[in-house]
Amino acid sequence: MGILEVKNVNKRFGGLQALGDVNLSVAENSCHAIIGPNGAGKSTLLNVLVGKLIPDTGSVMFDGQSVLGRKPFEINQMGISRVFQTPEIFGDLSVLENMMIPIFAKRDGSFRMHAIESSAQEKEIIEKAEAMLEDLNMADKRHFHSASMSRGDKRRLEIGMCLAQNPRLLLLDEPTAGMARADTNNTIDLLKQIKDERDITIAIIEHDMHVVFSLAERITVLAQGTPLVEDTPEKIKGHPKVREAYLGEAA
Amino acid sequence: MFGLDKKDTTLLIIVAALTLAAPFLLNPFPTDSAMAQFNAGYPDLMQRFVIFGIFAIGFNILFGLTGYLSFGHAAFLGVGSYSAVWMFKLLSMNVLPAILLSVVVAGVFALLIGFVSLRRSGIYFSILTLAFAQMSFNLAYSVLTPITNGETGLQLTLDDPRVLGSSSTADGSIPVTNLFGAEMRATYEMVVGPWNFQFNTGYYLSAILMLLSFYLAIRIFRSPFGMMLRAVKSNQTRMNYTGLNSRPYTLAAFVISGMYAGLAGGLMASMDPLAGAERMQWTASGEVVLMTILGGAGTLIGPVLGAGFIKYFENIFSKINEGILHSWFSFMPDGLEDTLIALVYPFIGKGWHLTLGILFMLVVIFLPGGLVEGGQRIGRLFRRKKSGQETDKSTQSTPAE
Amino acid sequence: MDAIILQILNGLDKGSAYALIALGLTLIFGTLGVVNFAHGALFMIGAFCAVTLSKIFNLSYEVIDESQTDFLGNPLKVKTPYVESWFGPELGGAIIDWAVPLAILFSIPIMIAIGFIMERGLIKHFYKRPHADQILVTFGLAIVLQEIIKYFYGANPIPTPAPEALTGSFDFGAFLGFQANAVIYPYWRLVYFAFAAVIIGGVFAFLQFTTFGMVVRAGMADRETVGLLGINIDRRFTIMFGIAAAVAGLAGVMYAPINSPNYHMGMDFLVLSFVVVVVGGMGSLPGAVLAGFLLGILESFASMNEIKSIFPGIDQIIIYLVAIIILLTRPRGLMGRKGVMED
Amino acid sequence: MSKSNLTRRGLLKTSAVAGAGIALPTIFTASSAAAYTNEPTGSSVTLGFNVPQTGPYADEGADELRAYELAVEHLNGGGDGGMMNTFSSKALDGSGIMGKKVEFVTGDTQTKSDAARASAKSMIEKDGAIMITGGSSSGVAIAVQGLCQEAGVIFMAGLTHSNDTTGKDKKANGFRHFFNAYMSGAALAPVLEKLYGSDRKAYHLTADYTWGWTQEESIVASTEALGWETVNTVKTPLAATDFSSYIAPVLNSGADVLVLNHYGGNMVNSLTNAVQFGLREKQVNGKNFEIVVPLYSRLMAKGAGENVKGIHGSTNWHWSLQDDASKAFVKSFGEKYGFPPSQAAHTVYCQTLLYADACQRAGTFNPCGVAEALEGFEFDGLGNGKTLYRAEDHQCFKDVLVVRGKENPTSEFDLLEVVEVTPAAQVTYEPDHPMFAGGNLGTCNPGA
Repeated sequence: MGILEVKNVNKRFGGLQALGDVNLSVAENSCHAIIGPNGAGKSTLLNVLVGKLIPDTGSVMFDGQSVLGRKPFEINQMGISRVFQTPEIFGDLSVLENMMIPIFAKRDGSFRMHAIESSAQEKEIIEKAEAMLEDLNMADKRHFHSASMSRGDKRRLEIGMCLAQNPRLLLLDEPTAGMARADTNNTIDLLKQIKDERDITIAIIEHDMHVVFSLAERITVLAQGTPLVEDTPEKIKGHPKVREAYLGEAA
Repeated sequence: MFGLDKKDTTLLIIVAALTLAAPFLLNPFPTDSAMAQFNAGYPDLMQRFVIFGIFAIGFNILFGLTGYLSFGHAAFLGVGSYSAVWMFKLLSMNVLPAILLSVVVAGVFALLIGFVSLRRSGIYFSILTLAFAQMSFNLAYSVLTPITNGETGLQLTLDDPRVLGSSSTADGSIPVTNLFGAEMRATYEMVVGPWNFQFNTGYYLSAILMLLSFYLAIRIFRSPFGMMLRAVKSNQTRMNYTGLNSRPYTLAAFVISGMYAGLAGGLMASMDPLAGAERMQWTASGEVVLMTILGGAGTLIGPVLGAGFIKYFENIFSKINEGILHSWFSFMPDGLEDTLIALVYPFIGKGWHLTLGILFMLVVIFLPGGLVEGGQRIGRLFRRKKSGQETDKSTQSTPAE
Repeated sequence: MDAIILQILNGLDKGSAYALIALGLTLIFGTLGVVNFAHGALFMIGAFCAVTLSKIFNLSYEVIDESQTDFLGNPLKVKTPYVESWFGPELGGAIIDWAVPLAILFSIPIMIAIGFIMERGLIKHFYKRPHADQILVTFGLAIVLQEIIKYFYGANPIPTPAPEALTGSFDFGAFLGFQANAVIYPYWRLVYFAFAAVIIGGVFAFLQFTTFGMVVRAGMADRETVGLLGINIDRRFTIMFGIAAAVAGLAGVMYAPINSPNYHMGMDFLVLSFVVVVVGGMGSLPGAVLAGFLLGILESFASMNEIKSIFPGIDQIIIYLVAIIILLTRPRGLMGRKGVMED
Repeated sequence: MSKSNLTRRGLLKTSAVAGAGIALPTIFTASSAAAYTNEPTGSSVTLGFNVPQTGPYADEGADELRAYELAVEHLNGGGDGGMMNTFSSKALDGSGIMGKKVEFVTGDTQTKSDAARASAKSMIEKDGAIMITGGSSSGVAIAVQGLCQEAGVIFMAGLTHSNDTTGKDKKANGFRHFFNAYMSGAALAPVLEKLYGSDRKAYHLTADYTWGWTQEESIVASTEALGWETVNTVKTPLAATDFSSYIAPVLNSGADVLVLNHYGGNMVNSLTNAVQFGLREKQVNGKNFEIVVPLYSRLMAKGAGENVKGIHGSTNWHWSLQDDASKAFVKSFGEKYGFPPSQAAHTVYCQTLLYADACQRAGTFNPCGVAEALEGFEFDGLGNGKTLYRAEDHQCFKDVLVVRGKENPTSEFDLLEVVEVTPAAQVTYEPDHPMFAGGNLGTCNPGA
């Protein structure tokens, strides 16, 4: 029994079968990649997992509880954090403030105000945020205006913001898309480090095989909305069906 | 001090000093000089400055922090005024219960409207708030006349059934608003040489409440709550995927700013016990939007500056008439005098709207951050000069080493 | 029944004005992403184009008539328009009479020029600025335009009648086979409706069938992508602004005989047309037109006595009430696209 | 042109402490030394002219302002003296008021009660105005009247037609020269009967706010007294610009008279729309369909153009009147500005003279003294014939004009012709008439 169980999920958009009978099980503390050609339904699947889309049929269970029908913020509170294809950070805020918000959210739940208390007095929160930035090697950038940072730094910050909440499942949506090689490698290193140091389950949707094969322990190949195969990276590499459907096309 | 950091404390102290010394500062010209026209230090206008300051500070808590642009905030001000006048009519001429009631009623009203309107964002939210406010205005002007006295506005009369206090004074006039006996309209005049300064009880009450509101706004800006509101403005998606529901935050901000508007409305009624329906019209809502943007949305002091700027124009420029122009330029040769007057005339008196429109455009074109940015630029200019001198010194000292 | 037909006609007529203004607003939103609070002022300027042309035609020379006196008891100066003395009273009179329709030709170059100047001189610099700044600057511009008109024409409304031949009413009752005179409707209002339909149709056809229109539609769908194609979209957008200004202006020209123009008529329509645009859905041209007619008709029905007696004051709030209901049930208006103006 | 020096009060105080340079505090409360608010102690007196300078009534405001400037000129002995020469009271002699030169300040009411009060307050608090006058709507008049009562200055109302101004909202410090809705009804009714008979069915369209309601009530009452039937009364929103959906139901309602209880832009549009829908040419119940606009304003009627022709209404005064006073006023106004004055200009000119005269006769600027001099004052020679300022409600009682849109105007000003001058007696009512009941004049307040 995995921490995330997707059973018989179907989703149609008009005439298009976006997801057809998807079954997926992600084991706890593993790194599971979902790959597939463009239009294979990866993003649809991800949106189902985070509550943005509701499937026509099927169930999605996280740690024994259904995620269907819950709002994104409720799903996050269950312990699922999401990293977006384009980094979603609080661009108007400083790096440190970006890091404080998830820590506040974790401590206070959805709504507690402290409307009068100054955020500068929240010693404990600041310490935690600074420690996290230290871990990310971003401590020197704490007062940067976050929107003006490089894409790699934004990604790093976003991942850090997710980690600051100690999620049980981290969902990554093409985390290195549009990044320079050096930034990509940095991100891979960061994710490896996270995988090694924390008890965390990672589900990653990716296009870049280099990233997938450096990180994943198991890989599901999605084609036309349906899982084709699921196996270890080594086996996937040599799988004829995969070569045909995906890698062949890529070559 | 007061739980603020040094910079904010300085700002608060400066604002407090300026506000309390306003009767002096706004009357810089001797009363019989030609420039006296530009004096703004009389009770009614000073009251308006601080009351609209409160309104704009509150509006900025919503718009400046969360980015939600409400086009219906005047409705809360109007509701506040009506509540206060009804309090005067039914309960007592003491302004305290009236102001309290107006804040509470405006808060409740804001809660209802905000709960519905905040289901949408962006311009859809703006139009929803506009629609609610226009409905309130249209109904207050016509169908709800028994409550609002429609076109004329809700006024006190000689036969109000006041529970605490009398319907009319001994000499047959309507009692005046007061705070435990201190009449709001009481004015102490101080004549120093050619100057005449007016100190009005109502102004000081409003000023103190404005300072409290300003202080509260600083606290909110600097609080975790304020940070959450800025996060809402910055990125709602990330907000949701960080386990935060943005609705309670935006609703809280909406209600707080609605209560600020209610406070402003209650104070307006306390200074002058009349509540007119046009206080709720979209133009009035638009005015506070303009004040905030003009001063600098999202800054602490900007809205207050914007409010002062617009009210100054409305009250001072509209009163300059041709006769005054003649008295200003009378020292010139006749031909030149007439030409100058012909040139200036379209911009003053009945043309004050034109001047205001041009100024809106100039400010927003050249000072994208509003008046506050203008101030910052001037500040930077001075600082650059200073730091320039310092660099000079250091370059001079280098060769000596 | 005839009462309902009449109100539908009234609704279509009001809707025509709403739809034309909303159409122009949406063109500007959709192509340029600019909130144009000066759009009502453009409508007003259009109406004043009609006023101006009729004033030009009425430019007169004065002849002193000793037999009559003016209000001070001096001999009366009788005015004769130059147009009449040049072309004779017959033709001259007809020219004056047809001033409003002629103003259509007069207004198009003026409105397009105003549109170009506005876009190049002002709006261009505000594409990347926040919507709040756009609102402030265009609102300032609206006040300035309004005050300029007020300076020259005064604050009172100025009568600008339709041509004599079009002032009567059309008997719909007889036409539809009801009792005669049961449903009569003024010719000019029918003309206005037909005119609006032609303009709306023209704009749609232009966007649908010309290359220019195709590029603009692509630009409305995704500004960045079209930019990448290397098409000079900015110049096309300038032209689009000119067209939007012309549509607003024409709506104003033809509106002049319905209600005498005054300098603040633009502001009266501004708020309403924003509501129309949003109800239709931001960035949707068909939505704007649909919402314009829908709200026009609903407003007309709400002013019927039968309905007012059930809901007192309903005609005061109907537009806003409908806007609230539609926005709450359809998050992006009737035909809005996702992601337009939601930040 | 008056070169007004605004802040006399400061000047005088200054001279009192000249050279000393020390503070001399005075507290403005009931116990203060001054006898009344803004007591003029120098060589001049300041009046506050509070008129709409922006917004839809700006043109009326501008005309009022012209008349005020003319009045001030005449009071100070300039010009040809205008109606001062024809005024029955000869107290004024062209040397200002009680020897003090008249100066003035102006403000913008924006036709909003809030803005009007703000601007009136500014004139009282900052400029030391002893009297406030002007305005172009009843809402503003009532709001400013209330303020003047509280502040302790006299308010001389400008254009305000609602019964409430001297009815339920009357104030001891407020005075109205203009006529009111009741008088419109009383004056119009006999003329309407003569023209259209006593068997008529009327349909009312009424602006949905206080003034509209009082006018509707008045006209309904006076026409029903003739035997007319009221088919329907429909309220129209103030913000309405297109009245087509209100006019359309009139067509088949069985009514044969349409009464438009609208003013300003509303009136222009509703009348234009009514004519567009062919109501003028319609035959109902075998009679010609008629339209009545109970309150006419020439400035506004101009906006409706051809549509006013042959339409009846009432007005306070019209420049074509041939009495000496009217002729004198038209002459001095027309020579100064090049066009004839409007009724708004006339009423505010009269108000200014009446105030000045009352001060002169009372020998004081004290509002209580002035009010006493105005109460029950009978005069003539201001263009409306014999007039009484009634003590009970501070309303002027004078002849009312019934006018009609002129068929063949000779100039752009020649829009209306006087059909009948209804004598004052016919429009007079008891102070406790139900339409005016519920108010209380209170006592005069000298402030200070």
